[in-house]
Amino acid sequence: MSVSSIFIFILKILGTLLIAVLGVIIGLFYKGIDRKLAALLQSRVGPPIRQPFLDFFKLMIKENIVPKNAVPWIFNGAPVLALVSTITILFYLPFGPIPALFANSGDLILIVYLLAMPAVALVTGGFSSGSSYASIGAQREMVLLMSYELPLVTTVIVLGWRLNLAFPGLKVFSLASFSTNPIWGIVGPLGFLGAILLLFTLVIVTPAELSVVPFDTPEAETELAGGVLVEYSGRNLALFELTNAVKMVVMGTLTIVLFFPYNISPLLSLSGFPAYIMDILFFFVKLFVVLFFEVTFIRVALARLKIDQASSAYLIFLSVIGLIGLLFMAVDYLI
Amino acid sequence: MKLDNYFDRSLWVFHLNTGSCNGCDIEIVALLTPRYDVERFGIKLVGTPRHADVLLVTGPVNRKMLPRLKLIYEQTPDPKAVIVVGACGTSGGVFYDSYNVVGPVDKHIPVDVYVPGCPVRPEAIINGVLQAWLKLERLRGSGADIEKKIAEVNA
Amino acid sequence: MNGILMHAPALVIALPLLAAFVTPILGRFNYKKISWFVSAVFGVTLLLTLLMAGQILTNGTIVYVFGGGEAGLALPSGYTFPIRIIFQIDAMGIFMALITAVISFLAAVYSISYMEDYSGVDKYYTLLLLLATSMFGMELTGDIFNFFVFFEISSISSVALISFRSTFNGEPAEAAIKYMVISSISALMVLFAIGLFYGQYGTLNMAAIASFMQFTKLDKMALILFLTMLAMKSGAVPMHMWTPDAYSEAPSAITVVLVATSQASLYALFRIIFSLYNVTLNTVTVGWILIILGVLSMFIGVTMAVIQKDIKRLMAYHSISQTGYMLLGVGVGLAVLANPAALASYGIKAMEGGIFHIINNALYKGLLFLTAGALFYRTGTRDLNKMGGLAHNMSYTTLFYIIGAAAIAGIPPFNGFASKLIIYESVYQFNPLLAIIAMLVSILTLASFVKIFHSAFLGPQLEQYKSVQEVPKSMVFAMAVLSIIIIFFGLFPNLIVKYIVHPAVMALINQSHYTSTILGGM
Amino acid sequence: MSKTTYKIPIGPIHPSLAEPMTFNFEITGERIERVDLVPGDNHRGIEFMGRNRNIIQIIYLAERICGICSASHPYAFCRAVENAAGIEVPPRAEYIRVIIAELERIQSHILWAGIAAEELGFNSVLYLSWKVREEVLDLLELLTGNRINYGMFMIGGVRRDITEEHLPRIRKTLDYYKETYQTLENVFLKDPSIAIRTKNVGILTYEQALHLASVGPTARASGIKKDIRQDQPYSAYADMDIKAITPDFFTGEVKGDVFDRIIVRILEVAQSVEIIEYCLDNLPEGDIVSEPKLAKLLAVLKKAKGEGVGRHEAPRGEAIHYIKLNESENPEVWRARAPTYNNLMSWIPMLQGQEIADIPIVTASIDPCIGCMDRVTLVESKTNQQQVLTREDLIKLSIAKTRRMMK
Amino acid sequence: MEFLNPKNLLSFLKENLKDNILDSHIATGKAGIKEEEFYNIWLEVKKEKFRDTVKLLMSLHYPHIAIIVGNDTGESIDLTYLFTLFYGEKFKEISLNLKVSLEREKPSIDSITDLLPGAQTTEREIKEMFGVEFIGLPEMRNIFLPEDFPKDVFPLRKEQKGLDELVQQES
Amino acid sequence: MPTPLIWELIKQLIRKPTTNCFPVKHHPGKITVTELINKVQDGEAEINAPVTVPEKFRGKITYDREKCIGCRLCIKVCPSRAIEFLPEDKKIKIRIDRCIFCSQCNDICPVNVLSMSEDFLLANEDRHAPELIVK
Ligand code: SF4
Ligand code: SF4
Ligand code: SF4
Ligand code: SF4
Ligand code: SF4
Ligand code: SF4
Ligand code: SF4
Ligand code: SF4
Repeated sequence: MSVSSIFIFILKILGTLLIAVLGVIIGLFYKGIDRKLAALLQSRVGPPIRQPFLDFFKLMIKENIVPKNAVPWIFNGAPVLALVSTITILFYLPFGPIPALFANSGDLILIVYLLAMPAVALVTGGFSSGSSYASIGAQREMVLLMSYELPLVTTVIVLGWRLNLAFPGLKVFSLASFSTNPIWGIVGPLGFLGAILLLFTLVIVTPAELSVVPFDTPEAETELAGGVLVEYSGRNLALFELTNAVKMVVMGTLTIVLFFPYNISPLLSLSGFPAYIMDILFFFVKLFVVLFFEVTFIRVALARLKIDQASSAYLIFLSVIGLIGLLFMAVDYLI
Repeated sequence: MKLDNYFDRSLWVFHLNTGSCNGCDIEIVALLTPRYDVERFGIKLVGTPRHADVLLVTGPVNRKMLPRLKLIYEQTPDPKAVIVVGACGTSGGVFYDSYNVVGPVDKHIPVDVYVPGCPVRPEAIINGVLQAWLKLERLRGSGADIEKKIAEVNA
Repeated sequence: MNGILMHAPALVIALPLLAAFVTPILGRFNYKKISWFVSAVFGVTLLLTLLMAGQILTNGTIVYVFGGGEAGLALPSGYTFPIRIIFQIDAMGIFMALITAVISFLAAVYSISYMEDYSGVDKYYTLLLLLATSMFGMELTGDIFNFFVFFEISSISSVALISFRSTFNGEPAEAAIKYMVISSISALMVLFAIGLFYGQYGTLNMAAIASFMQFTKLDKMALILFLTMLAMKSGAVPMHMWTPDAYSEAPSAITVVLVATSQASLYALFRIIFSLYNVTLNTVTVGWILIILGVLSMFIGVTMAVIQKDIKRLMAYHSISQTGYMLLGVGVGLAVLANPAALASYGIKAMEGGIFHIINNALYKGLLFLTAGALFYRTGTRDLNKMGGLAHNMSYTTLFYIIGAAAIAGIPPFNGFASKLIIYESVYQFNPLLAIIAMLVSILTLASFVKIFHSAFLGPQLEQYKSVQEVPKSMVFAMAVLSIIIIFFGLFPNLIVKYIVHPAVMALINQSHYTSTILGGM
Repeated sequence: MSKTTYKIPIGPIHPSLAEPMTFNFEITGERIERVDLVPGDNHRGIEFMGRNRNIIQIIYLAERICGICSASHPYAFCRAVENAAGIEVPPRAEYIRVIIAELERIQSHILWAGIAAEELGFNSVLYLSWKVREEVLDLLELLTGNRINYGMFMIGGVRRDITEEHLPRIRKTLDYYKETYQTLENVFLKDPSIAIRTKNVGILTYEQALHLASVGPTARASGIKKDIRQDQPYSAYADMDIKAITPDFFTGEVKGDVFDRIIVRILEVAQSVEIIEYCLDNLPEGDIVSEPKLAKLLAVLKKAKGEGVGRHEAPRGEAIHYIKLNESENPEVWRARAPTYNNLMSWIPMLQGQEIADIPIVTASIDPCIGCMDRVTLVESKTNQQQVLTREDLIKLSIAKTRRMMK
Repeated sequence: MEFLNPKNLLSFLKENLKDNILDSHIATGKAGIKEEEFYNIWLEVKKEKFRDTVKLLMSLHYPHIAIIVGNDTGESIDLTYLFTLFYGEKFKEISLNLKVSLEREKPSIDSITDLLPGAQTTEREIKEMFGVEFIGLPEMRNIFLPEDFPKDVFPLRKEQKGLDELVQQES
Repeated sequence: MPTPLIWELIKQLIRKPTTNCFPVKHHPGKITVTELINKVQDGEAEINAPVTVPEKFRGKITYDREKCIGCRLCIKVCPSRAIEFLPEDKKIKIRIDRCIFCSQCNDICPVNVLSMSEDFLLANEDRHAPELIVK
């Protein structure tokens, strides 16, 4: 290994750490904003924006109880797995003008898989806690996971396919390709419609990924007393909270990369360093707007669905929308 | 592990009814609603004692709920605080002479703050939280109080 | 050393075969030690295979001719069969042989403890050795009739092994009979197809047939026969009905080998399509047939699996479903075989995915069946509803199970993800719907493995399993080795694809290379 | 996924039940196979305590049977005593009683609507409706001196008058509700996500409601036109024409599902506003209590003999009190029945065959007040053996732990 | 629906039950400024004819059972069934309080849960509180008391003095 | 789907929140609550008042010990036995932790020495604290 490659290696490690820390911070920060906005929508003052940080630190000092029926290493391992897999996704995401740390040809697929991991970890943790509420919650989480995965996968693959048709030979499942070739630019009017449908699909999948109302059935407070998380406390709970916060960033960024990868600097005819800064800022603005609609607004304006309703909403309604999107895309390409 | 400043600012609350008339319970729910909105203090109502930092206990403790009260106290991870809301939890209130009431709450679990009232006004509960903050700050400030508390209990 | 290397192909076959005959005799003297002996034999075989693999990957295809015209192969029943054996081992063949060697070695090691309490272990090992021999034979031979012979041996020994536990109850026997019927029919049909070739071309050497291939009506008929029969033996939908029974009733170590056997059949299928027919046939049609078989297998397999209560049956259905991925990958490759641009851009990749999945499947499926065996070993039941809380007592098994389950569900960083990723990435270019289905099946797979995990390992410790302990060391060893390989493959998929899988795929695609080596060598 | 049958106990401490109550469910997948009710968790022995107290003290005990509609039990109790002792109530007091009871109904129905929304995971609506509810609470606090447990009722009348200064304030509140009524109707009856969760859920047919003797909005939502304010009106209700509200007023048909119960309650809010307006317009002059000297009242009651029944249409249905006075300080028999007592059995047909997710909304839909349910006498139960730690152990453990953590 | 006024109702019952009626009177109350009247019928019947009385009521209109009041007078156990009839229209409703007296030793009475399923809760409660046997009551489990409660202790009977000891005075 | 609720929510977003920020908007954070209270006492900081209580609100009892004639009528009607008679000086003692604020004692007192104040912020760490006993 040459000196420069060692240097790059070290740089990557540092970058990894930086992104992990930043991701967590941005996630918690947005969570605070989310809670504040939701409160304002509900005519309340709401918690201070730093509240999620406080909650996190609070949870860290709390006692970490492992219930008697649980298998300790699985019970404790689940939250770590959830967090690690979510943070890993961050390494594959480009943030506005900052390219992804690890770019690979198949990273979009990898992300889809990694997105399922926290849910799986949650299910495992829930099952392993040995409480019947948690078991029912875990079953629901599983059902929900299977339901929303289909529309999610449809969206991702259709977009990749369309991109591939437009630019054969491009590394299509690499997010870099998406961010350099916005989907809106390569399709005709019908494809445009298809892309809107796909965007809609992704937006609706997001609340389930983040298990917020109306798709928080697995954790339903009023039915299952916290569902899968019912036995978790202290540090483990904190890790799950973190996971959720980071996942929020991930989902927001994913939407941006797939659908709104535009930068603002060309518009302002900036270049060089100022452009870079502007783009980063613009990215955050986009992130907040996207998350407002994907998370805050949806969760405030809807009631929780029952698991069968949620499941059929995804498996039937949303998948059909995704497939119609596919159809539009295909027709658009053929004509 | 340390009982630090973050604890006060993110109190998650589990509400336990041990046989109350619902008056206080309603006021606890009212606390969350826009007029009072305790979420601004980071207070959040949670569905399981495992997530809780504070137990809000209402009701005079009847026989059937007693084991549950103790169990829930045990299930709540440390550090934790107990706030008793309402006259009946504080002293038995109007239910003082029932054979089925084994309260008040402090006969069975250690209580940190009492909020008398029947029912308590939501603001009085906020005042109770304030008292709890003060107590926690004092506890952090000097270890002596804890020694005293132990001596009290042992006596 | 050089001599060993030169005769490695023969030794790979001969060693287990010989051991198969020695084992019963040895058993008379020291009953306890045969298991070690057999494991050692498999260990040596594994070494030989590895040596051979090294040689092939550096020097190319080996052609090995067993001495002249009069060699004979003795069947267990005492017959000798006049036969002339040519082994032609290319990258694909050795790829399969490696799988067989690894799996049979680990199966033998696992059996040391697993089969301890059974009577008639000498017979068990004899059969195991024979089965392994036959698999090696199927994979290494260059002669289609030899292939048939080995195919037949594998069927017979499998049947015997499946019914091995039938002293206890009737179900294994029933499964064995089912398997036997299926095998006999397929053997007969394969024989018939071979007859068709022989009648037309007067030779049984595959390379020779390939070079004469006219794709006549008879050839088409032979193709259909091969296709159905081999698909059946590899357990693809809609001819999968024997798999759940056979897999679940056989002792777990054998199930693992059976998975490898069905994969050998799959190999044969690919070999025949690619090496025998190749571009002469309508690759798009046949490719689509494979794809459809694949998608059906994937989907039906997984949906059937989700509702099973018997842990091994559940896993058996997953085998079917996983076979679907291989068919899908290879099918896509085949469908674009005649289109060089598409072949280059994603066809080869799809095939790499499919072929890579073969080895991955053998590994994680093997691991999963071994963990199922471990559970059975300790609890005496395969009913998921009767298990529970076993993670409290069997942490290693739990860990291995998690690795296996994650791998089969295609979760990074395990090997299943590596091959599935390659499949998705290439298949979507052929048709996006296929990729969507493939990913969906993965998620369903995950769901059903979480279900097992929940019902067998998690939850409160059950009263009846309070005293259950971790399984003996030899079983842990076998599972650990598989886990390590799985993780290794998952972490460095590029390495594996480049050095092992890619050559195998190229060997399949380059028909002319195959024929020329052998014909030149004759 | 798996089809095993779970047994899950819900309650006594469970987020969907603010009050303690135990259900045992047998669940297959997500479906409820069997429901078993195990009441008794909130029992405080109220009727027993009543036997050791004088009538005035009992008023406050009755008030604390349940704090949600804390005007209802004192109302029914006072009527029972007046009935038994033959005490006449001045008309002005009768009107004030009705005003308080109807303000109470507005409060209670909006409260319920919020809780129901919360059970659906619809916090925004909880916040919205409870924001709206604060207005009437402020008014009640002004009129009675407390937000809940008003302490307004006295044997023979009421304790506080509604004065001239109060009237504009009351009218302002009524106007506020007339304005916000539309919002409530929009949010509850026209929102698709509420409709999706409540239509065809937890159905109680007319037959079932009749046979199981359901009362209040639960019965009315199933089409039974039963409302004491209409059937056997009392106080100021007798001067009005009150019609029992059934869901067909809104939808044209009666299904008996949860949605119908929402309809009934929302429409009753509007009805209550009308009733209060009538009372204000026709408020008679005069005394507010028949015997202002309490010591004298106590003496009168001590000499009284007889039995009486008092009924009142509480927000949740009919509350009935029976009292038997026998020339002593304490009553010989006091029997109180809350509406939930009768509605309890309606849960079983409602819940059977529903999903777990429906449990909270279905149980909440009868607007249970477990507080009322469990006042029956109960002697020490011997079931509490599983208690492992004594109080002292617990405290020591806890303090030791807290200390460890603060180091 | 045919509405009877209380007088007609009472005479209808008297016709059918004859001297099985031990006591009966109509209590009249006045409501509102208009002082309109409403009625409570108080009726006491012989225990043997109790079930028939309920059937008679049912032949007129499906009665609503509110609750059973139990009273241990020391000599007998009196049950008062609070019924309401003819609800659904203003001032048409009639309250009927039906009293039966049971002997204190082994009190028993026919269950009416088969006729009026809504009576189950209250019958079960009276069963466990007063030890009254309801003949034909389908659900015999306790409703409020725990299952392991001693079978011969009935909390609301007069002799139940033990309760007082459980009461804690100062707290 | 623009449900009616959504418009309502957006209206609320634009308007000022209805929250009454008693006693402070958020936990002070930077300084401790103790310090904050001290500051308030020194007049350096301010506390938001609770929602104002109406006239005749039933808060903590006040007692004019001098004028009490010791007739014990209040004890007779108190539903929660909050009033204790002190036989030595024929006066009473009221325990606020037991009181249910029904005001019945005020109504019956022949000399009107009892009244309800507007004080309702009674939370305390000790229920027998002097603040919770009216003598
Ligand atoms: S203190 Fe009063 S209002 Fe609160 S629960 Fe007890 S009795 Fe009800
Ligand atoms: S039904 Fe409940 S809320 Fe209504 S008066 Fe009775 S106890 Fe109170
Ligand atoms: S089950 Fe009950 S409500 Fe239904 S018909 Fe029978 S008696 Fe009537
Ligand atoms: S029904 Fe009975 S228990 Fe319920 S509140 Fe009324 S009097 Fe109390
Ligand atoms: S329905 Fe009853 S138990 Fe539920 S919150 Fe309302 S008053 Fe409380
Ligand atoms: S206000 Fe009521 S409870 Fe309090 S002391 Fe006076 S009478 Fe007793
Ligand atoms: S009623 Fe008044 S005067 Fe009499 S003891 Fe009580 S406080 Fe004193
Ligand atoms: S006469 Fe009776 S009521 Fe009048 S002041 Fe004396 S004690 Fe009070």
